[in-house]
Amino acid sequence: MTRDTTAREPDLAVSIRQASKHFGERAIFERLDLTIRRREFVALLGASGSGKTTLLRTLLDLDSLDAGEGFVATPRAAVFQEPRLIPSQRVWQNVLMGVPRTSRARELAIATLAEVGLTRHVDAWPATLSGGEAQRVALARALIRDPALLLLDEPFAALDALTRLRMQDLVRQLVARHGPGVLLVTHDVEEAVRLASRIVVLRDARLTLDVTVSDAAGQRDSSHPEGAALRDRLYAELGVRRTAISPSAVAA
Amino acid sequence: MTRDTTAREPDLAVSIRQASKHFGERAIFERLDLTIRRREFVALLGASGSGKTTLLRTLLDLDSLDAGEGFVATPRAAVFQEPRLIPSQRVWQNVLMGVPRTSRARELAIATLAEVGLTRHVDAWPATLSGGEAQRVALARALIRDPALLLLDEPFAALDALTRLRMQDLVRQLVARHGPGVLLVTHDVEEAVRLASRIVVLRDARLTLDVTVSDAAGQRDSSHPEGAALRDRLYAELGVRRTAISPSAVAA
Amino acid sequence: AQPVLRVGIFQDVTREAIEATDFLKGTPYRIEWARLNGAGPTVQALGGNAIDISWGLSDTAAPKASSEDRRNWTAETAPIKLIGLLAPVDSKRYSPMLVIASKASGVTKISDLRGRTYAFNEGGNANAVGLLALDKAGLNVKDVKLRLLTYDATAPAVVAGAVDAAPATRSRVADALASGAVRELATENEVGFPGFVSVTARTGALKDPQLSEAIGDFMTRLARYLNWAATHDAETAAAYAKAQQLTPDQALFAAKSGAYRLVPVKHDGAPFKAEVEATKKLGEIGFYPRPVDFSTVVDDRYTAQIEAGNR
Amino acid sequence: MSTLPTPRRNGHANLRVFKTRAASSKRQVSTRELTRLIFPLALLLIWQFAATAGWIDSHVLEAPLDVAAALVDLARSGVLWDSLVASLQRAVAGFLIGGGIGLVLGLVAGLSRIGERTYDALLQMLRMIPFLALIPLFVIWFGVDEKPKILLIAIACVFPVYLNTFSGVRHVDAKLVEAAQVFGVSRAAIALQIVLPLAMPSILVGVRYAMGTALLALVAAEQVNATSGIGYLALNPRAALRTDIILGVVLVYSLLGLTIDALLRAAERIALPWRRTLNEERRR
Amino acid sequence: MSTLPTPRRNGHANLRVFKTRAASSKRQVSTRELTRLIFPLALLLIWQFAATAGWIDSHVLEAPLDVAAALVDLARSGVLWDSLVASLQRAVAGFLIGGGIGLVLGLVAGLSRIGERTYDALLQMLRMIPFLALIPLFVIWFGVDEKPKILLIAIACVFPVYLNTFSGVRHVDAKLVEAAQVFGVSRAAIALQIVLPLAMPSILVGVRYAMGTALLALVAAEQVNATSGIGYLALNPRAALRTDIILGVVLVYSLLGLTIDALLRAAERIALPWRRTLNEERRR
Ligand SMILES: Nc1ncnc2c1ncn2[C@@H]1O[C@H](COP(=O)(O)OP(=O)(O)OP(=O)(O)O)[C@@H](O)[C@H]1O
Ligand SMILES: Nc1ncnc2c1ncn2[C@@H]1O[C@H](COP(=O)(O)OP(=O)(O)OP(=O)(O)O)[C@@H](O)[C@H]1O
Ligand SMILES: [Mg+2]
Ligand SMILES: [Mg+2]
Repeated sequence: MTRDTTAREPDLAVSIRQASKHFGERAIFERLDLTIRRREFVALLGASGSGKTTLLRTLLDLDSLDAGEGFVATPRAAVFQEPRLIPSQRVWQNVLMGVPRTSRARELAIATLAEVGLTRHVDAWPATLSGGEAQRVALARALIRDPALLLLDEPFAALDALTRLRMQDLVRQLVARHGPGVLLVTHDVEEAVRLASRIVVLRDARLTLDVTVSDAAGQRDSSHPEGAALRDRLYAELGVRRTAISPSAVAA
Repeated sequence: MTRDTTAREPDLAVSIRQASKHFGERAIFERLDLTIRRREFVALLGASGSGKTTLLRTLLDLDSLDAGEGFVATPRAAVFQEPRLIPSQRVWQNVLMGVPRTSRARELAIATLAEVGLTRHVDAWPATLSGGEAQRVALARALIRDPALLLLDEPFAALDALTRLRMQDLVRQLVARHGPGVLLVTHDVEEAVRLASRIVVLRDARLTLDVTVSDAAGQRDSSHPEGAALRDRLYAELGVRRTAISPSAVAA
Repeated sequence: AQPVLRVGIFQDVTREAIEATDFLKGTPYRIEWARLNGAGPTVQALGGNAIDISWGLSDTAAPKASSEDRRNWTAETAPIKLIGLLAPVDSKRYSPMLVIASKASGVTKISDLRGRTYAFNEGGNANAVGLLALDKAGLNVKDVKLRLLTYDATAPAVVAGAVDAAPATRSRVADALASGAVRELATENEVGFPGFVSVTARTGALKDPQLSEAIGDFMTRLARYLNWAATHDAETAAAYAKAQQLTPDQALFAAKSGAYRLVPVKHDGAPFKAEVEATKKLGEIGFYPRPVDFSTVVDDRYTAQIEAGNR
Repeated sequence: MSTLPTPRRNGHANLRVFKTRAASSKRQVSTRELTRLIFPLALLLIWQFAATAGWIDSHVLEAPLDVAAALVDLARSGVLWDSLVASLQRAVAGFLIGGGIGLVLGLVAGLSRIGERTYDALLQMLRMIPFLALIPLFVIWFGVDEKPKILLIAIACVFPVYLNTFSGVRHVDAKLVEAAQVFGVSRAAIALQIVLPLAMPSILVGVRYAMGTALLALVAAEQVNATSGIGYLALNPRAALRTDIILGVVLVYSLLGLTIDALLRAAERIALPWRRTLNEERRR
Repeated sequence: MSTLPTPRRNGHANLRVFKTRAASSKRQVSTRELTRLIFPLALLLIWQFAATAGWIDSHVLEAPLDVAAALVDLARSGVLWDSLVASLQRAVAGFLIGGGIGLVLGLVAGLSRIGERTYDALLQMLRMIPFLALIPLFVIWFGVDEKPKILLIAIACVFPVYLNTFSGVRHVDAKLVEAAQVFGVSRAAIALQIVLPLAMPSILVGVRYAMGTALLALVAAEQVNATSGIGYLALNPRAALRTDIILGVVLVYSLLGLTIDALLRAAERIALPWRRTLNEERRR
């Protein structure tokens, strides 16, 4: 466990093997293997309560494994399932959490907040924000830095369609710019297909599906047969039967 | 404001007129009129931060209006945007909040929790629940009673596709059984079209759109021209251009 | 450097009154005053080397501490010693301590106290007087309902009728006596209490030649001052009026009842004999848990200095 | 949390409206603050009335006006003022030392289990030691100057601040601390910028209590070699005879209590600005 | 919140693994609890060693063994035991009365602004009154029996519980209370079933402090007509120069402090079961 894999594989963002985690009697995941490279954008799907958040927590060093070995790259950035803003700090200070307070820091925060559409709330207290606004602050907090690994736990759940598209774009830009490994938890199959370069499904304590998605194969296009097949496979894995081919691809 | 409209219109769940609410300089809604009858299922759409939650809070008597008049039916039930579970009470006790503790009460709670798929977590502490599980407990808490007005603030946001469909069904059943007036805040246009009998959009402090949706007109069907038109109109109102006709209608 | 003599007192007025005169002017040592609230802290301050002498400590404090220690002190091991006694100038009219009863109790003499409530604060002279009074009337603590109270609370308790009788300081109950709310049962002299307070020194200070000399000088000056003060009530009363916000009448009364003379503790003197007598008695009636030899807590080296001051 | 509105019974409920903005203006709020004093003042009036009417024996309880007169006498002679100054100096010094130690110890023990294991038990033992019983030891150890007095007050102040800080820190939402850890905030910054502000409500209770304790400890401290001070006044042997002076000192202490309360309310508004916004919002 | 792990520097970090389940078993936890006592015991050893080596003058500070011997003497004569029983009865009675009043007043004032406006200012005034100065008044008002003693202790206990309850209630998450209101939970049920448990961490700090205060107030209370009791022992004039007895009493108080601490830790585990689960989870 302590052998230094870093030197040999500097390109890895996450590498865990045979990882197990239990709560009481219940296994959340069992002998799970997962490798995420830099620049790889992995979407993690799974039913409510299947253990997605728990997996992210272990990667963030907030929970420990019961068995297994592995390592994760640092620095990491994360958007938690809840906003987790510090109520005693104003919005812009929250965005700068852990960022050195140089003279330009506040400007940078304001610029990032502008990108997520919160210019108006730069100096607000977190408690006065709406649900979606708080989530966007949490997103800005992750976007403002240059992580080796980016963990996103349903970061767009509280956003309307338009805002959601904008935020997805921002994440895409960040990934393009800095090339971290990304693990995105989402419930939206379309979102996963649109953003990810690889999709995994967590079910019954294992990764039951692990597919790569490529632009070339037409998989992102719901009207393309490859795309439809991918969607069918994912929905099937999640237990849903699609009554109609239904790409809800929308753009601003 | 104090004249008793109840006697005359027992069928009304919500009736507000010329209602205004400001935070500081900013108007959240201005001279807003809204009437919801019993059995009416109103979906409320709107961008993040547009004031949907604030509107619900006034209907719940948690915020007061700056101007306007109106009344709401009681008893009310609500699913808040956050789960708001009491951490010091077990899941089943949370579900029974405000319900008389008869001998059958716990059974009833367990049955309702079974419906939302949480049999396993009946005796758990809220803090150990996953995001989606907590949201379902909050839903169970609203479903267990017989309200005259049901207010739902993005109740399905943290749920995967399958669970979401099941929960939508549960809400539909409750509405069919007890016939309360319903106000559902959602970001999912498809969800609104599928569930609601009427859709309103809150934008720039006003209800800029207020359309009735009927099964007969084929509006719920995305492949029907009426349905497509309705969706286009809603997306347009929300600022989104659909690149493809995209009904994501799925069923279990 | 000038030696420093640390003097413990009980009331600020003591210091203010003497400093208003010239008796302490030009001492070849510096005096530091320490006001200590009660016999306990004073004994501790002496024992703990926080002060060198105490002016006004009750004469029973040192023997009491000796008898309460694990073993009785000997002349060699005693950490504190009496070096002079303070005798009331007019113990007839201003006897400092007396036994009082509340009017409502109907008690008119000590022997009436059988079965009644009787209070004092434990350990001090009030305790000693209280026991001697009972003994004089042929009673002991088992014959009364004993109520141990703080010094502050004792007099109010009698005045308010919460207890039937108690030893008390005259100045504290003067008003109540005058108004008839309480009545006097006996004075301390009547029950066989010598009624002295003391100047007590830390043995360590006595062994220090420089300090010992300073103490000797202080004793002379103290004796002189006390003699002067006994005949100059008005001046002392002024100090009382200032320090304790008393009316002129009250202040004069306090000055008169606070008038003492300093007398030596030499072994052949009457005061010493009275003390030995009382100490024996107090040992018998249980005030001291063990019999104490009074001479072990006495140092009479300042007899000459005191007598010089009294001339 | 503001007052709970009465729950409504079945049927309909009218919506609440606040007609004018002026209703929540600054002046309004401070007038409302003053209503706090109505009840104490009413009690004082009743007491005075009962005394004047002769229902209370003045030996048992002096009338407020007599007490005030005694206070005025004390004030006029300069004693009261000198006492207040002397005492407040001691109290402030002791409070700053003790409160500071309590804060640091509480913060460290709250944040790290090692800190807790090292000295929490010791402090739980020490805090029980009655400081009255310590006076003799302090006289023996530290003499009779200012040192033992300030030390006594400081010791008395350590524990309320420590206990409340420790508990406040321990009950800070762990999720927020986790987030900060993930974003690489240093331990010191987490402690000072996140945990400390969030534990502030609890800490301020400790501070509030400690300020009171500091003044109470004065009474004990000023038994030893003090020639002025309100603690000295309170137990002045002379005062024991005069219930009006005792009650006067009690009154002085009460007024100091009100002052501390006002100070702490102000401190709360300043130290918890994010709560202020919310409460004002909600109060409307 | 548990100990913060050291933040990692740039690069990679290995994942933490807990190999065996046994590591978090019950026994392990209670052994760990005992580590709390290591530091106090070490101090005791050092003190004894310094005393034996003659570095400390026994007049200034007696050696622990001598203190223990004095305690054993007291215990053998039965004085210690009688004192403990007498005192604990008073302390418990006073604590229950005072703590109960503090809890109710704090709850009501925390929940309703009317309650706060009515008596908060009064309590803030009253809590400052030095109870030592009250002794003569209490004797006049309530005589010299048990009543004034228990009352004095009760008064001392009201305020820590009140302040902490009030603050705890005020800082309960308003969102939860809102939810309960919406679902028509009665005011009483909100107060007792929701607010009270959630304010419990803060209340328990008050209780913890009040238990200490009850024992401290004994020292003052037992100056009035007590012939036994640890408060009486603490200031017993006989002990004037017997630092071993003074320290012995101090030691008794310390041990009571440890007992209270253990009690409160148990109470916390029982009263806050939902936190227990989380903490144990997190500690692994
Ligand atoms: N501390 C805990 N103690 C016991 N069980 C826990 C604890 N934390 C989580 N669980 C359980 O583990 C399971 C997985 O939780 P997790 O939060 O990882 O789910 P998830 O996949 O993120 O679900 P969701 O999509 O609803 O957020 C849940 O059933 C949850 O109840
Ligand atoms: N107490 C407050 N003080 C000041 N501004 C507030 C307060 N509460 C809400 N707001 C602001 O009012 C606006 C509307 O908030 P609201 O929560 O109603 O939005 P929403 O429509 O529910 O948004 P979302 O979809 O993101 O939940 C937001 O911009 C928010 O910042
Ligand atoms: Mg989750
Ligand atoms: Mg909202």
